[in-house]
Amino acid sequence: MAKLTLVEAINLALKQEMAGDPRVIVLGEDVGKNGGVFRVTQGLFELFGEHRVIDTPLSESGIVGAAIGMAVYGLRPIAEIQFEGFAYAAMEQLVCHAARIRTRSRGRYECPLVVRMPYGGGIRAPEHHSESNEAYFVHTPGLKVVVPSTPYEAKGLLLSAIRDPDPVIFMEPKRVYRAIREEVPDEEYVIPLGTARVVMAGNDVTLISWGAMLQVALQGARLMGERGVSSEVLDLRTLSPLDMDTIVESIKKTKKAVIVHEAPRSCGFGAELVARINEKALFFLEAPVERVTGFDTAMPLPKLEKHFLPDAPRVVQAISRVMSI
Amino acid sequence: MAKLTLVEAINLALKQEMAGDPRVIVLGEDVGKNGGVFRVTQGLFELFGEHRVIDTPLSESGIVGAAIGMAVYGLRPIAEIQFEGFAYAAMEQLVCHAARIRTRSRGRYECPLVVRMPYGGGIRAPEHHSESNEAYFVHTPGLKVVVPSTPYEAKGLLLSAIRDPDPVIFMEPKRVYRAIREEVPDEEYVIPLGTARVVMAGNDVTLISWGAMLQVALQGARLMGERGVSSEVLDLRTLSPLDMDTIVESIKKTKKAVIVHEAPRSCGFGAELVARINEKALFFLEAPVERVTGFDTAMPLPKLEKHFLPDAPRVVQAISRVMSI
Amino acid sequence: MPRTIIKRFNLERLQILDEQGNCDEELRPPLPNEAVRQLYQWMVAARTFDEKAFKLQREGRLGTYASILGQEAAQVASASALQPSDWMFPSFREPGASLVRGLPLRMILQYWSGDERGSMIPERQNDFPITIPVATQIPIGAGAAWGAKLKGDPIAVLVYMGDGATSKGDFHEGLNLAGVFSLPVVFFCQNNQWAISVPLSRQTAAETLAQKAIAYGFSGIQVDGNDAFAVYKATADALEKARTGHGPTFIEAVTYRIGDHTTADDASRYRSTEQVRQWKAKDPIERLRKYLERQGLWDQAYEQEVTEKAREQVEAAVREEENTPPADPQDIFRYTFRELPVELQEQLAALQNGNGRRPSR
Amino acid sequence: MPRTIIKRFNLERLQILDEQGNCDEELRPPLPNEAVRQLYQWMVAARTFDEKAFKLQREGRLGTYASILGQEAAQVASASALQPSDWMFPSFREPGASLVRGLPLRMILQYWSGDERGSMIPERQNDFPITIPVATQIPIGAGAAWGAKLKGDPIAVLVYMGDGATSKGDFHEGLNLAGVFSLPVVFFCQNNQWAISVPLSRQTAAETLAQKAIAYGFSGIQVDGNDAFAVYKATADALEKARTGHGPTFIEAVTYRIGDHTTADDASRYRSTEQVRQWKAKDPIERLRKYLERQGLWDQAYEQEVTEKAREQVEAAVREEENTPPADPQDIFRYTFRELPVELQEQLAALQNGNGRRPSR
Ligand SMILES: Cc1ncc(C[n+]2csc(CCOP(=O)(O)OP(=O)(O)O)c2C)c(N)n1
Ligand SMILES: Cc1ncc(C[n+]2csc(CCOP(=O)(O)OP(=O)(O)O)c2C)c(N)n1
Ligand SMILES: [Mg+2]
Ligand SMILES: [Mg+2]
Repeated sequence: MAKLTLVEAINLALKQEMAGDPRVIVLGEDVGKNGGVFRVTQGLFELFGEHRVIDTPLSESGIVGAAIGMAVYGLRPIAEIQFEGFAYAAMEQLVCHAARIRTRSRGRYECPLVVRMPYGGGIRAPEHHSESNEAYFVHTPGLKVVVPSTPYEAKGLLLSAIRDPDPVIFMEPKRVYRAIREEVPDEEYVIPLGTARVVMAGNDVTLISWGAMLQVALQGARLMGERGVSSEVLDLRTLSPLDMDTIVESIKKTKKAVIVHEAPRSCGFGAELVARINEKALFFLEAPVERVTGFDTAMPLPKLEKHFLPDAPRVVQAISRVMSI
Repeated sequence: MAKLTLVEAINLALKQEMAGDPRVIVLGEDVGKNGGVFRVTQGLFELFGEHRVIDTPLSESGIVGAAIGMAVYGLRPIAEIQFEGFAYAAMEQLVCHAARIRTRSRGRYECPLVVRMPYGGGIRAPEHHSESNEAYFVHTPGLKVVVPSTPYEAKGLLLSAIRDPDPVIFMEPKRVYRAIREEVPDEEYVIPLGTARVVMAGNDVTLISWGAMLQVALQGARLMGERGVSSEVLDLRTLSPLDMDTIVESIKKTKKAVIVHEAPRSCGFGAELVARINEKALFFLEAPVERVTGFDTAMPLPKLEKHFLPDAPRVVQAISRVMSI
Repeated sequence: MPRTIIKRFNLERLQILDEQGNCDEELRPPLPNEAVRQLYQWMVAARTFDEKAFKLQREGRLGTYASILGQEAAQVASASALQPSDWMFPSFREPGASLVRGLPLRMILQYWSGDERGSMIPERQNDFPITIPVATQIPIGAGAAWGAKLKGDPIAVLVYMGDGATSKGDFHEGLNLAGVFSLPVVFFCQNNQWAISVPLSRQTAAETLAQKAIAYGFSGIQVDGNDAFAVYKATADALEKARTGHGPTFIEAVTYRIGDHTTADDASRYRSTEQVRQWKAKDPIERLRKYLERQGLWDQAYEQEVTEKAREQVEAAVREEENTPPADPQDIFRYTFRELPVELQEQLAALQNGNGRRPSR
Repeated sequence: MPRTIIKRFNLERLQILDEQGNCDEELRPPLPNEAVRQLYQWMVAARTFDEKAFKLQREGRLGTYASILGQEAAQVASASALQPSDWMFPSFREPGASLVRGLPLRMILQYWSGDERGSMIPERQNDFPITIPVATQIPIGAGAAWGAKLKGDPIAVLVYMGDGATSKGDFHEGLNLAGVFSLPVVFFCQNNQWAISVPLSRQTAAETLAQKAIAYGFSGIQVDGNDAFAVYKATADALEKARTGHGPTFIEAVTYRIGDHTTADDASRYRSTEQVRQWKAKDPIERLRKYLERQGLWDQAYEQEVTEKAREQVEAAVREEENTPPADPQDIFRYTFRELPVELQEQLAALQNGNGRRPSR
């Protein structure tokens, strides 16, 4: 079993699924010859040819719209948006068609589409290359939203996403692309959508995060561990559908929760989590749920981004606050 | 003082502001000769001519993009998106430019832009004519989001929005367009953005709503009033910036809250409200905050929309739940 | 080569049956008489349906409806060039095309009465449901054509749109993709001169819409949209070109929206009755009728029979629609995903416990 | 009129200074010698800056940077046709244009080092900051031109874009609006043959980009983008046309991206060195140098002086940038709105209490 980066794990998943299912097509800007600007699709062009690994014009709405047409026609397209900050132009296609064609046609048509997009900050990228907009997608009924946190997770979740009969927004934590190596089985395995995982078991506080912020949550948990605070760290994996049971179970045990995400705070997914915790576990809470998030400002350029992004010290502060009550 | 509908009140505000400020321009599809599909801009074309009341091509991204250019150049454009469900195509311009040009240029440029859009269901309109997407805009740092609930409110808030130096999404509850008449002063008056109002004072439960749902909240409040439950009904007016003080103050008194909005539930603005209440008033709550919302499904066509939209009975149920604890 | 002309483009317009019903036999598509009569019958049926739908709306028996009065030839003749295996992507103003494709008229009424079941296209029929957001069906149609090309299916895709749609980004991105990948798709634009109250002159500074194809490197042609033969020929040729791997075509069918934009609109606010009068004189049905008459293919008895059959078909559809039991509110949830996630099951439960009369969480 | 040609279009290409530096004096814009020398000096300065920026990035002293090597004529000559009162909307690859406009080079380095202050365009300068989302500056530039037209300001707007940008919806919507409202704007497309790894042939099926203007009803022209005179003349004419109320123009400047897409790219993965070699032979600076030499306006001493001046200017900019004190983290909040709302004040407070080391609420 090889130790792979997240980029390599996704690449492996794509290769295996394309080899196994001729309906799977990859399309997007620079995904072919160039193998993707992050090399996620490296080698696919050589393996499967230009008809299944398609370099497209610079056309986000067109890419997603055409991919919807392919999906409706019976293929299983995987469209890449080069950076999540360029997905805005595809919103109309995603909301009006990908998310709706099944319900509009009362089941006559379905849209088994995956839209991959690297998201998030921390890699000193230019403007609009560091956004984290999962909340727009979660607020769009009919879309599933998946955010893997590690290489192993990425492969298993991507296979589920590709095989899912409904449109899936697959957000890849580019900050983790090469930051972690972990054992990834060659064999196929799927991680079902809608199941969260407990990454670290604990009793005093529940840390909830996903994607790149999982590492930040874990760092915070370890630091507090040294101070004798036992954190239970959850990786949500999929934001929609959401595995609320795992969250509630943990909170019933710890009575406290801290949510960590890098998106802006207001109407971020953290807000929905607090709302559901309020609905399902309010009277177990011994402290207000804390949100450690990006600010309600534009994502700064590299020189200032570290001040915007949640980090371990901020997580530690938040844990201290919920504990000190 | 005349009794006006919401359509007439907005029309009056537009006329007065255009008469007073030559920089104000109205543009959009069918806003000129036709006076808007809801007649909101009726008469402006005749009064101010085709250079200030501009019928545009069918081009949402172009309309908003061009309006941003006008605003940057020193005009005060008011762009109309014919229905909120057609704003998706303008998201990229709104997020990447309207909301960012001030911060990107470190204050060199600003974008005094108003984007008007009728929103919401309940008028038996075709698909995509009944959406309620305020959460996308609230989650976009750099945008202000205003949702008037009555004719009087609409005029005062629109004048503030037009005079505001930053981009404002002005969402008009089309269901209320002609449903209510109320006295609207001829004189200019402004309602500052970021101030909520108490529509009905009460002690037992706080009802929080905005736009078209205010009427539904009030109906629920009256029904519960007959059962001796005293509701305090808040009209938020602006979702961003948000007047949290008024909300917290009320909840500290009533200890219970019910939020009513017609947008889908997950990551709707109700979630953000619950999250902030959790942060600022958790230990005053005697019951979980209730969300009475649309479902996490596509907005149905007219035949089924009544099942989707919050109504007084659902508000009554929610109040009963928070009271019975 | 200092200042040199490096490219020349010619733009063609096709008309076969003129306003007086005179036919250019050279160009006339080789349709057997029965096929020509069939075109006529479909056009009459389309108009009959349209008039009925309009009436129903006025009587409060139907929701907002978008009339096709005057556009029957553009819709019927184009759709009649399709094979059942071809795919069709309508905008929202193509009941005439849907009728030709065999969509039960009941469903069109159902859709405009605000019932999604009207978009549940029968399995045998390769048509997309009505698309309300203007132009968004265009990249999707291109994508379906792409799917066919990748699968090696020898079919073509026909995508309808209006003149207003040509101003939208998705028109551009869809046509551009079709050009780059030489997709088997035909873009059929019904230029009815208006986008609600916005006239063509406010939609583009180009003298024709057909010339927009030049931007995408494939051919565009303008046809008299009220000339059933010209519409048929241009569409049939383009579809065959697509099926045989020769790429996309853009067709501008010049026609006119005789009625209001929809039943919610009042066109007298923004356009002259004079313009409407002029276009009424170019009526597509009357034009084909004259032709049939000259060919000895039309007489009063035949007219009687055709209108009668159309009326019955439409009345039957109205009865069917009005006797359809109401939709189950559960449908709001049933088709959101193939399988209902837990959170939606909870919301559905709330709905079912007395239509949301119980816990909304 | 059965099947008739209703419109003909001709597309022109302009070249004045050929690859060997031969000049068509007929067409040469009437620039005084000093102005021609100025063009040369700017182009040298642009390249000097570009090479330095590239080096800085490799030394880890600058973030991702997008080189303009080979595109100096397209950028410098076009921008030099602007009046200070005109407005300019760059994409993200126009340091050459910004240099001509007088933007302190320090700010360009600042921007690419990840500091927003590099986009704080000086008050006197009517330029928009760099736009990263491709093509989105196009409708905004059209809107600024619209503003000028409505205010009666006799100015023009110059909007830059790349070949990849022509595939995006905003290109279409922006140009269409400019056509419909006859806006005083010039769209200048640097067709450098590549969009990262996507070649022009994958961007469009059209043989030229200039012909896309036909779709919008205004004129488009192709120019040799490595020919400073052709670029200058086409742009100056188009800007004057715009200022005098005769509407928009689309210019395709055919050039080549000699370097990688950015310092984060490796072009050898997707294109042949042969192609690069061919284009290097068309170098725009060398071409103008030959011309100057023939005119007796260039010699080694002059070259020395020009390169020296450029080097000093660039080095000074680097020093300035590297001596600029770091930005205040408060800036993240300061410019979100003119006035900071309460909720942002709270978040700022959290940031200030030790950079988010305190309550994040
Ligand atoms: C994206 C979008 N914007 C606005 C509308 C509202 N609207 C519905 S139809 C229409 C005009 C469409 O004109 P055209 O494309 O010419 O089609 P026609 O109505 O003439 O058949 C408009 C503006 C819409 N449906 N979608
Ligand atoms: C909307 C959008 N999609 C994708 C990108 C990523 N990207 C940056 S530059 C580029 C290629 C642009 O090509 P072109 O317009 O020809 O400009 P050039 O880089 O050649 O100057 C791409 C795809 C982006 N910045 N914006
Ligand atoms: Mg039309
Ligand atoms: Mg390029």
